[in-house]
Amino acid sequence: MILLDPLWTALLYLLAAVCFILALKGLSSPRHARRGNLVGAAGAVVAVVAVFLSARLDNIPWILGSIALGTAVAAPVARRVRMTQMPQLVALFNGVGGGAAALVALLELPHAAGQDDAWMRLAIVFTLLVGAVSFAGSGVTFAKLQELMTTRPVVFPGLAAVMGAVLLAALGCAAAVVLLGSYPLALALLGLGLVAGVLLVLPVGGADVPIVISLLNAFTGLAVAASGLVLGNVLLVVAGTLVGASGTILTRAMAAAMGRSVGGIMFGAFRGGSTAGSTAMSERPVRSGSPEDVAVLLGYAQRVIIVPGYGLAVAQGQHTAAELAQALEERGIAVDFAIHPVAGRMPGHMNVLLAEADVPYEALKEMSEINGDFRHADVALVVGANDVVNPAAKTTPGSPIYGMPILEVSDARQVVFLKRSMRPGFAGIENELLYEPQTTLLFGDAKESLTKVLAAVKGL
Amino acid sequence: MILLDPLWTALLYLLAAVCFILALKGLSSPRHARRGNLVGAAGAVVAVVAVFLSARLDNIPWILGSIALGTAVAAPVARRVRMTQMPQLVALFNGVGGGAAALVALLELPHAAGQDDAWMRLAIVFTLLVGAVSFAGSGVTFAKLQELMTTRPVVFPGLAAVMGAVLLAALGCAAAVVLLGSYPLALALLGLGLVAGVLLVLPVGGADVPIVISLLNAFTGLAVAASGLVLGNVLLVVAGTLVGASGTILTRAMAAAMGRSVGGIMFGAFRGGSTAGSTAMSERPVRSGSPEDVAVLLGYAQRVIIVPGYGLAVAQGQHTAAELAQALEERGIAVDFAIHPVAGRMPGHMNVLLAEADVPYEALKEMSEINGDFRHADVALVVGANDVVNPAAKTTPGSPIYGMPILEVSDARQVVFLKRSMRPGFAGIENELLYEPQTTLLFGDAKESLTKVLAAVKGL
Amino acid sequence: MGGVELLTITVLAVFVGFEVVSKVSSTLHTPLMSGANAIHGIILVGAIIVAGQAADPIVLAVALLAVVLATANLVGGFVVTDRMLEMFRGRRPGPGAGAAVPGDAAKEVRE
Amino acid sequence: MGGVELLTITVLAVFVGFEVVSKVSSTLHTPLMSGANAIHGIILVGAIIVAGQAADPIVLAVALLAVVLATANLVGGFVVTDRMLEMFRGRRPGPGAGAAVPGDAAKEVRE
Ligand SMILES: NC(=O)c1ccc[n+]([C@@H]2O[C@H](COP(=O)([O-])OP(=O)(O)OC[C@H]3O[C@@H](n4cnc5c(N)ncnc54)[C@H](OP(=O)(O)O)[C@@H]3O)[C@@H](O)[C@H]2O)c1
Ligand SMILES: NC(=O)c1ccc[n+]([C@@H]2O[C@H](COP(=O)([O-])OP(=O)(O)OC[C@H]3O[C@@H](n4cnc5c(N)ncnc54)[C@H](OP(=O)(O)O)[C@@H]3O)[C@@H](O)[C@H]2O)c1
Repeated sequence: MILLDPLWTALLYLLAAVCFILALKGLSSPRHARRGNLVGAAGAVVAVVAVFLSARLDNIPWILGSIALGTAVAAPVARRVRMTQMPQLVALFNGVGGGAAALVALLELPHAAGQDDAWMRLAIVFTLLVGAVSFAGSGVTFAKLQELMTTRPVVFPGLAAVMGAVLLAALGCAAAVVLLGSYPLALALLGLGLVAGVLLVLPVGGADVPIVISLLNAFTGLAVAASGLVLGNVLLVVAGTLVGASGTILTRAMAAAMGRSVGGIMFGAFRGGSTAGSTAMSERPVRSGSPEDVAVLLGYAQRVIIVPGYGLAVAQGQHTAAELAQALEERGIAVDFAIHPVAGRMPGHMNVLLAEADVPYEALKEMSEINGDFRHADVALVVGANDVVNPAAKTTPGSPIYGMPILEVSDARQVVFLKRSMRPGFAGIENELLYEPQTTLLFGDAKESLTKVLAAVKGL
Repeated sequence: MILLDPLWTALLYLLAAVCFILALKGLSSPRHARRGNLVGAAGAVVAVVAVFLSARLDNIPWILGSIALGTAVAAPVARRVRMTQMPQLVALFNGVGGGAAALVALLELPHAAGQDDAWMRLAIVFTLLVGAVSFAGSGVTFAKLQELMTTRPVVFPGLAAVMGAVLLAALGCAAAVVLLGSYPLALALLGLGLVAGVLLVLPVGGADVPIVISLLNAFTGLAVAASGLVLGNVLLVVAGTLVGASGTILTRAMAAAMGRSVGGIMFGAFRGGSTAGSTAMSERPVRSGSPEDVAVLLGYAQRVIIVPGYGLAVAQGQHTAAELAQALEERGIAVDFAIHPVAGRMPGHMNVLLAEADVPYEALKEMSEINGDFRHADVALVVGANDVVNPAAKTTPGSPIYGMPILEVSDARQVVFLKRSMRPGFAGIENELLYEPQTTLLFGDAKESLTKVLAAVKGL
Repeated sequence: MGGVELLTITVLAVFVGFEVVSKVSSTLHTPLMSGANAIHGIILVGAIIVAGQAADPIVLAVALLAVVLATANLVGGFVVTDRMLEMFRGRRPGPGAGAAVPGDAAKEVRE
Repeated sequence: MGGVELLTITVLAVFVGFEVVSKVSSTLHTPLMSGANAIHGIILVGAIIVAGQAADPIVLAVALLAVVLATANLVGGFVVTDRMLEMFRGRRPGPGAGAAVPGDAAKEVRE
């Protein structure tokens, strides 16, 4: 059934592309962000309707069934996932997108068998390879984040050699496919891409996984753009390019916030470095306190800065943290939340988390904004954060986080840590601040500790 | 001679388009701006070389001669023009660009005579009309700014009716050209466009001329983009669209800075309003001072804010102003320059002017940044500015500048005006601030007055 | 469609992407990541075209797999982004609101 | 070239234009005006094509007029913009510099 002529189809695709641009533009302010996302979704609907109305399609019932299946699987998961598991989910969705792009490219190969279609076959092998890398790589990041496997870097002797061999073979296959259009070799390329994706992500340490997700996101975008070139579809080209650009910017921003280079993160393991430090725990004494001690510190302060971290997300303590802030405010104490750009496991993770607890985003202070204020603060309350306040980033040149800008909590008169143990954070290195004289530790799950402290503050 | 195949030509055009984008991007910081402009110029050279190498062109000697002629005329003028005359020059260049676009469209019409070329003819009539409006309108703005004619709004009874008739006729011609491809009617359309351009700009008051220039700039951009559609030339499309967007943004920004609407400025006269107020001068007493009086005020202040305006540009007093600021700084006085967005005759005019005098741009404070500081200032030294400090913008609802945000100089303890007479500024309305008790006037050319004040300050 | 046009479109899209995304506030970086992720799910359009042209059952099966994967990416991506952004609406009206707006209170105290 | 591609390119160029120009600092609005002005002088390319195809002397004369006008726009625009931007380099090195940097002095005083 063809209801739309090519001109109208192209116009609808253009409309969808504009919707996607507007969706990203909407994210420039929290106020319009949600509407922007809906505009983007509407654009996707327009595009899908356009393709049904414009092309002579067979198998329509099957296709509709598959769409229904995909929706039935993804929508409930997306609606129910816990916010702490968001990175995994994004990795998963990213992977399946890359996989879809690779499959589309594979199936288009027979249509690009002509003598003059070498350029097209080039786009096809690109999509195949990058899509497969993205699929497999995202799968491994998912497994790491979901703790289906170790979060530590997996390195084995000869890894670099194996990776090199795989890449060389892939390059050979790719060249052969471009020149000859061979289908079996395209399948081989797909397989090699999968292996390369796994090998690429295995040696990345847990703390760097979000960067890899963002990078693979950009990869998938590029694969989709290339498949748009294959299909001559402007919408795919524009959408894919937008995602490629956004993934690139995000990856760079994250790496910069961690004081690292993207290359170092991805290929550090191949050069022998590793993102994980030593986990030997020292036996030095620390000062631990009771919830009541902490409540006294907080309740008689004039200025308190709360530093949330990954642990707050794990404990789902954001609502309690907001209530505590509220209780302190009622005592006339000024309370701010200091947000480190890579606290948690995704860029801006803490913003999402605290927004969920209805903390207005104006109350969330960015690192550069608040770092000068710690010296006027009576208490810095560090809830489930570790790496982002670890002074090793400034003092220990060999440390994996060396060079990362940190929140200067040690400037505050008192520092309180809420964490469960002396175990290090995701980067796997010890935090000297825990042993400093001005530091008090309150051991336990963040949410439970916060609840106890809140009760104690109310009882003051 | 065809040395380049269409693919390479297209790639070179794309390169040129990217250069233009980079040229505009460069303007986001003063540091890269000049390099950006050079990149843009390089892009233009690439494009011109590409067209010579790619198309089968006759008359090459004639064309090269014409290019040489255009360069020989424009380059020296551009290199020698005084900065105060910049608006005129931009208007002139804008006009000739619009004229060129209209001529190109006119000559393309015979190539779009086919039955299926109606869309193309639509683009052609658009270019013709808009290009002609831009040409004639820019000519009138040039005449106004160069004071070849009165800067006051020129309105005559029945203006609106004449304009309406012209537009109707133009519409009729345009439709006929699109439908029939008639060449004589296209010439008529060109003529009507010229008339419309003149009629559009005649009733605009002097103070609004820069806005009209910017608007016509956007018009020319659109005409060029449309001619790109006619010629199927991506470069013209992209370049024209960029200019259209930038002209639109600038026009809106200027109108907003003047607290006006673009529609009101362009069509105010047709609705009977006029941008000029009364010029009746009152006979009330003012306090005028000598250069020595002003030097004492300045020399014993702690904080001085200099407010430059159009008069400083006319008097070419920017270097003297910078020297005076320097002399005051040497006495330990804090000096700032407060820049109103529409001071002078072009957006950002004062920035250009003071940059010429090597005042670092960090020392130039934007209106929003400095407005709160006037109340801490001992002296506000208003040099050749008037409308931008006129409280009528806040107090007199009927006034032509009503609603324009102004620099709050009246908050300063003392206000000093350097101007030649009691004549009003470009908007043609009186400034009550001149009669206020805290105001001192020093009559005379801004540069001469500044020189005298500077000498007196040094002698303190 | 000609290669040069597609290249031009790609180049312009790169500029649009970089310009637009570099304006996204870091507060919204997580939704940006998942929103961009959703957008590349539009490969669904390609998957539908391929599936609609499939004659061979194996090809159809592979294409339908691509449709399922792409749909999951597209739908899941937009839903999860919407959920996240819903949290950014700011204060919710209603009874729960008062208890959870430390920011405003903070302002009162400090001013 | 197809109309839809040109339309797509136009739409994307509109986005690029608005995004890029809205980032221009108001300090540089005058150079922006004259720089954008210079860019539309690229109509010169169109004028050259038209002149190169002209057979009739009148057509040629008109086309050459367009070439002259467009060149004036293009060359003059870039030159004048360059002159303006030259002034924004900040402090000039050399003997004159000391006398004209009130900004820096201002900072010393205030700090
Ligand atoms: N956000 C991003 O985009 C991003 C991207 C890439 C990498 N990263 C990395 O992720 C890390 C983020 O730093 P961070 O300071 O937020 O987290 P972190 O350094 O991983 O520290 C989290 C802390 O929370 C504690 N914790 C865990 N579960 C808890 C619970 N239920 N209750 C209380 N405490 C709990 C842990 O200590 P116990 O086990 O003793 O409780 C741990 O010390 C950085 O290394 C960063 O580079 C983030
Ligand atoms: N910048 C833009 O983009 C732009 C755009 C559109 C409109 N405008 C309009 O232009 C006006 C700009 O305001 P403005 O305050 O800068 O200028 P203004 O209101 O036009 O005032 C200029 C003042 O300078 C004095 N003056 C002229 N020549 C002088 C000389 N040689 N020495 C000393 N003083 C001299 C004039 O008074 P005497 O004659 O008594 O000396 C006059 O009062 C506003 O109305 C604005 O809306 C600007």
